[in-house]
Amino acid sequence: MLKVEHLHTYYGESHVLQGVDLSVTTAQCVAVLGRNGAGKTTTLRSILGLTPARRGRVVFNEIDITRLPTHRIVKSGIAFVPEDRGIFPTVTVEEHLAIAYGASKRRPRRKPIEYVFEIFPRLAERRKSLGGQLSGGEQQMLAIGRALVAGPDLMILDEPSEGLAPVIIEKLEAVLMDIKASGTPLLLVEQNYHLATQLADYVYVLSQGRVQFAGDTKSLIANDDIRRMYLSV
Amino acid sequence: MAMSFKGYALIGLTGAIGLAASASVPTYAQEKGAIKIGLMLPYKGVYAVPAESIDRGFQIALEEFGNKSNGRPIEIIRADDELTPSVGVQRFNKFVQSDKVALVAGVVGSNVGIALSELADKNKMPMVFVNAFADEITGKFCSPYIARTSFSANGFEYASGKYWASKGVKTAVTMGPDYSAGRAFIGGFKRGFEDNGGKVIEEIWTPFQKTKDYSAALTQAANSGAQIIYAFYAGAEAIQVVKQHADFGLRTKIPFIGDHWVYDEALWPALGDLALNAQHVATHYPSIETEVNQKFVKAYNAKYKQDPDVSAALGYDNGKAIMLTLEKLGGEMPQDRAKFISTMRDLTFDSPRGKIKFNAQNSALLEKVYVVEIVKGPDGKMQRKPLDQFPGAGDLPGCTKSF
Amino acid sequence: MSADVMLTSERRAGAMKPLPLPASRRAYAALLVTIGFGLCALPSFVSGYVMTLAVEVMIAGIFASGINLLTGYTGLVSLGQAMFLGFGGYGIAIGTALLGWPLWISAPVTLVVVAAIAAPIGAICTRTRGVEFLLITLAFSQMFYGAAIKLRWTNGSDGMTGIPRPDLSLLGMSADNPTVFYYYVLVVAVLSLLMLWRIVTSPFGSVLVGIRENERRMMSMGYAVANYKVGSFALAAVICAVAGILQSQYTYFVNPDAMSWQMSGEGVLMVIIGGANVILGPFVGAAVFVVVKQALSMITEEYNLFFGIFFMLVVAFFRGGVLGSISALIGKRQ
Amino acid sequence: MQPFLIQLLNGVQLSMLVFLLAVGLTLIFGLMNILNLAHGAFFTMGAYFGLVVANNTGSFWLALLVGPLLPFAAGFILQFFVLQPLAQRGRSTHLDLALLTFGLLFATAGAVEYIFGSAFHSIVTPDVLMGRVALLGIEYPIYRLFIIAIGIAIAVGLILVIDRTLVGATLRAGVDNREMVTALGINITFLFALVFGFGSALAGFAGVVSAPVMSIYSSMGIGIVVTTFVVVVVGGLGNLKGSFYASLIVGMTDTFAQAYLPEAELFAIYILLIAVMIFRPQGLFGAVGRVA
Amino acid sequence: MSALEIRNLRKAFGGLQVISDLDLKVPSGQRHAVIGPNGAGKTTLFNIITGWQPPTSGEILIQGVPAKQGRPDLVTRGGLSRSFQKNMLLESVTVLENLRVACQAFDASRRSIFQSCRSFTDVVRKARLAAEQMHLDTVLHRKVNELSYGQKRQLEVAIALCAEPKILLMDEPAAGTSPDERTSLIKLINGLSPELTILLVEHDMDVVFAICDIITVLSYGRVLATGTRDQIQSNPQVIQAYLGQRHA
Repeated sequence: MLKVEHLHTYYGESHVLQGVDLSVTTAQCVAVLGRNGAGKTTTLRSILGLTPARRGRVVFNEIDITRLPTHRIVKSGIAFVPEDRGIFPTVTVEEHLAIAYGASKRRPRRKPIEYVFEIFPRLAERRKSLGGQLSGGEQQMLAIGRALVAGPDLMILDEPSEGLAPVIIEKLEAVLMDIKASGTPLLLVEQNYHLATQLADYVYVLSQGRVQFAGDTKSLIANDDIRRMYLSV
Repeated sequence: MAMSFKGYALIGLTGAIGLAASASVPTYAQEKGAIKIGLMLPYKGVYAVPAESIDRGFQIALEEFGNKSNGRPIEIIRADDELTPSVGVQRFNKFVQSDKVALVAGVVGSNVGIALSELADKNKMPMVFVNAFADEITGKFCSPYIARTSFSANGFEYASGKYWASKGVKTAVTMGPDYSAGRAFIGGFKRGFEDNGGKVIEEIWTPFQKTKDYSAALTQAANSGAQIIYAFYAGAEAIQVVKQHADFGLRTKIPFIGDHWVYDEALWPALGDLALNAQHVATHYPSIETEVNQKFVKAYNAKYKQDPDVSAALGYDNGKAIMLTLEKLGGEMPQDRAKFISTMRDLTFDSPRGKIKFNAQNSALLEKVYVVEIVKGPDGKMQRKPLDQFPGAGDLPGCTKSF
Repeated sequence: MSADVMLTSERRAGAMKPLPLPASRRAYAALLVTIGFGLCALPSFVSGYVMTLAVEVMIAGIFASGINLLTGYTGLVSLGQAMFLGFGGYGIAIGTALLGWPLWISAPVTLVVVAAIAAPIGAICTRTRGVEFLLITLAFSQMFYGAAIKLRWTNGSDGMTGIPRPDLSLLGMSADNPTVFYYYVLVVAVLSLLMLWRIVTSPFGSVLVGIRENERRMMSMGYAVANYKVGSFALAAVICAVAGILQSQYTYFVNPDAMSWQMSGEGVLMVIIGGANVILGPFVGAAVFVVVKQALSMITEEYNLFFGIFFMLVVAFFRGGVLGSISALIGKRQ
Repeated sequence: MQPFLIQLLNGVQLSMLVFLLAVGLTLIFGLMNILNLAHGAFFTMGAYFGLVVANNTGSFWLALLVGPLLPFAAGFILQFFVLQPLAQRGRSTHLDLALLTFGLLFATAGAVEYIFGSAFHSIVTPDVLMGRVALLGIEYPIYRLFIIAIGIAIAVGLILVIDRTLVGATLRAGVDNREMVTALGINITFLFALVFGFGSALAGFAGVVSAPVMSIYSSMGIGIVVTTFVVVVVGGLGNLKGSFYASLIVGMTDTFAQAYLPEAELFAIYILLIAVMIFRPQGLFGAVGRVA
Repeated sequence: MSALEIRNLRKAFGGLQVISDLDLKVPSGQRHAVIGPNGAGKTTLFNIITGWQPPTSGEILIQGVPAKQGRPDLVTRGGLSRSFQKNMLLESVTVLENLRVACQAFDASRRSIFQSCRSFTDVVRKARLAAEQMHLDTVLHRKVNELSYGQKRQLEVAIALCAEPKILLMDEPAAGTSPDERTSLIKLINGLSPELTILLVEHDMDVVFAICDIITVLSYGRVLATGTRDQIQSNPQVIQAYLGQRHA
């Protein structure tokens, strides 16, 4: 359903993505791994049109979305959870969900906001709180909840585990598992190797703006060289 | 950071092109035959209305002479000083250096007048002011190259102060724009008023051309405990302040009294009934029954389909004084241009507002000042009814030069 | 002092490698000299009015150069520089007309006083940056503008007249003569330009450029950035005041309009038209400004309209200004 | 006491007029980080368009309704087709944009003169609002009370909209993190252009409202826009509530200086501004919750 | 005496404790790395050390002298110089000019107004030397915005070196560079005077191991462990917080 072909992206003169290819199919969870500066976040930003690619193509649900403005890309059914979570400090929890719900044309569940409060009871308790008053974990839940109310065909998450306590990460893993199980495909950038390998069916390893490895999760776990070269200590 | 030599080359090139371009601007050859008069008026802004009338009056005067002096055609070159001294200076320079005018006429604002008086003196360019009533123009800033064909503020407003004191008014609060003419007019009133037993309790000055809402000043004035507000405003500022005075319901509490600029004919449409029954001093009104005036009013009416206001009369006098002087000089601007002004000084002529004579500092003196009331005439239109009349007062001293 | 100079010149001869320069350096120098001659000879082949315009251009150019030091070199966009133009004019007027000092005392005293006033103002203003800086400089200039209108001893909004031009009777000339005044302004303009050139190529000037490029980096290099910004502010003020002195001599008077924010805006525009951070940019900008304004006011009463549009186009499409654009064009072709 | 009360009302009335202008300026700055020096131009446009409507229909109310439409369109177009694309190309900083709008301010004054001439115009006060009312022992013009009422109504309305509605939440979100709002599927460029238009319309509305009290003339916007800057900076750039309080402070300072300290009337508000900048560079009402 | 000593440092933004009770000693000449997950407080720590942000409490001694708060310029003058994670260069002037300005900061000539920069040849010579040291002498007259990313990273370090610091703080010098650029950068840094104390923040562990002998792991604003490569790699806490459970 999502196909990325030969993506080349620049920040000014700096050639960050040097021909990235990847694809996500229905009901699949795909993880993009790699070190800092490998181009993972940039790949996501290029897909979403936040940092438009200079060359290459992004096709989503058979529509070429490469040159579309971000809000149109999102409207076509992609929801995004950014690395910094993108919580608005002066907006209440409820309003976060309402804005996202109001912006999406599709209204899949009858009461999506209530549904989010069901999954994250903590958010229901804090529905009147401002974004700036939430803890890191609560912010992450809200960011995911906000993505869910739009009823997306694809969810893109950028390092959802970053900066969270291990306990919260466990909870997060469970939630993401649920979402995956419910049939929404996920595209995930993650530094937490454990979380990524738990969730993902298929893995891409990026380095220097290029895909260095693509394969199912098992084959990555089996491949010590790749892990050593591109992932960690 | 340091500029490259390429940069220099570019600059040089640009400079050279600029120079070549500026050098190729044709310099205006002096047209033989025509006498050029630079007419500088604030055609835009708060004094746009009087400026337009002056221009019209000026034209009527020139037409009376067939737009010719001793056979030489007269050419008017207009410039807008925007009531801003710095702009006036630029326009003056253009008159002198580019248009090569023989003399400069016009100028309403005393602020512009003060700035130009020095310049005219340094450039030895005759300058015949139409308004610029501030006493300093022919006092502190007097020059053998400067004349004023109207009158000084003191010559006019002193009579006003005298009149209101004689009417039993004991106390007044004054309001005026804070610039030379405003201060001069209010000063003239104050001298006349206090010399005759009145007392000015408070003087309120509003920033010239800046104030649009007079509510704060009017409230203060109403609270001063004086019997009347005496004000000098003109054009748009006058409309504004009279209207707001009424808005605040002060007409029954403290009358707002002004002169013929506050209640100018040109402002009647905007003021409506607010102008009715206003009593004020005037140097001219259309129904003065002299032959010269009736002739002027007729000519003006024929051309512009309306009665002339005081500014038109002053513009007419300005043009007429210039034409009479030129006639006397045989249609030639003398080599020593101060002679033009001294010739004008020796003139005496009949004008719609009375006999015009000049004093030693080249300022026209007022023969008389009228007190009039605005009333509804038999045709339902507003008109002026004469009430009283005074001799014009003298100018203030201050000129230290002799010529 | 002289020992220092000798030392440095020795070092220059010894240690410094000659910088690679284009062979045509001499040609450029020759061109500059030609322009110089052209400007000197100008009065002999143009009308008095063109000379008057040239005087206006040079005065505006000095004013814009002061703004350029602050805006183009230090990167601080001010909308209040006209206050220093006014300070220059009022300083000279107060010195000569009120205090009765001769011009040659009034002028330097004015410049010193302007620097002394500008430094604390600069210290306050440079605590802010960007839009806030723009607005606080505007507020300061409006404050002085308002004060000048209200002050009785400077004649309020009427301003002060009788400002003397330099007494050149020793040379047998009168500065009231337009040609003589032209040369006087030319000399001051060239001196100001040389001074500015000295400043921007000096170590101090290179710090200012560094601040424009990246203030944080300059701090972390060890520069007390705040002091340099204040220095730049005060120097710019002095240059603007020089223009103010000339302007008031040119018109023989000064009034509060010299400090209006429109005046500041026009100065900034000249810098943008000519090209910021190029030493001659402001002069080119001033020339374009004065000539276009003059031409427009001859053609139409509504030069505000055309001027506003001109302003917008320049800002939107010619960021480098005239010089910058020409230079970019040539750069592209090479 | 009575004159003091009148001056107080005069101050509030001026404050509310300035507030109508400051709202747009502060919204635009808070959301788009653009210092719109052309804000005064929209004030002028509104007044003149209102004047045309009033002259042709004789209705003040129609003028009040229709007058702001022109500045709305002009503001929308300026943001959507000029400022936004320039900013997006990354070549223009917000200072460049400020200077560009400075040009627009003068172009508008020039255009108005070209079309309407330089005369001063006025819109007649509607009959309902003519006259004065007596309150607390004074008489005060009804129209000026009307201005006060309008200012307060718009302040309350806007604060409610921004605090309580979805649009308001979206705008707050846009200030916090513009990119994220886009990533939620909202066309923020369009939304911001609408807000820009709305702010401009409010300025135009102020132009019509002020017409019966002050004159309509070509450079009317140039003078008042500087006062508006003072309000916006004193209130804290981009702070709506702050600009309401700051309007009151500035309006009062100006009026009371005119009344009781006329020597300082032309620069009292600038001294206020400078004092604020020295002691609280972020404005009196802080940077917390910039739009709300 | 340690080159850099941090005692009891705390930093809170509002209610959020970013750094708590942090102690760190870096002896003269040590090559010391600070690693930790994003949000561990590394950048905040750097900003506090270099005077950009005031600590909530605690003390920082540079060469035994307490650092002055809010004056990054004085910190640099005190002998501690830094490079930035994101390039902070004078973009539209030349490489040489960048370095010259940097060297000039420590020359009396910096306040000179009426003499050309070029006449201070000492400064220019030092700048050229700094350029050679970081292999930038081939691009001296290029404008910075024409340089490759790797060259900019080199310049970033070169500028920091112009202050002739006793302590050099490097914030991810290798971020975004290519493997070749990285190798040469490591070589250059290792070629610096052994007396220079280096404090390095870096994600790339290869770079960390290639340069530093001692590593401090930061997590949630606290020091998790300090030690050599082997000590760190075998520390269970570090493995759990940073390297990942299944991966040591």
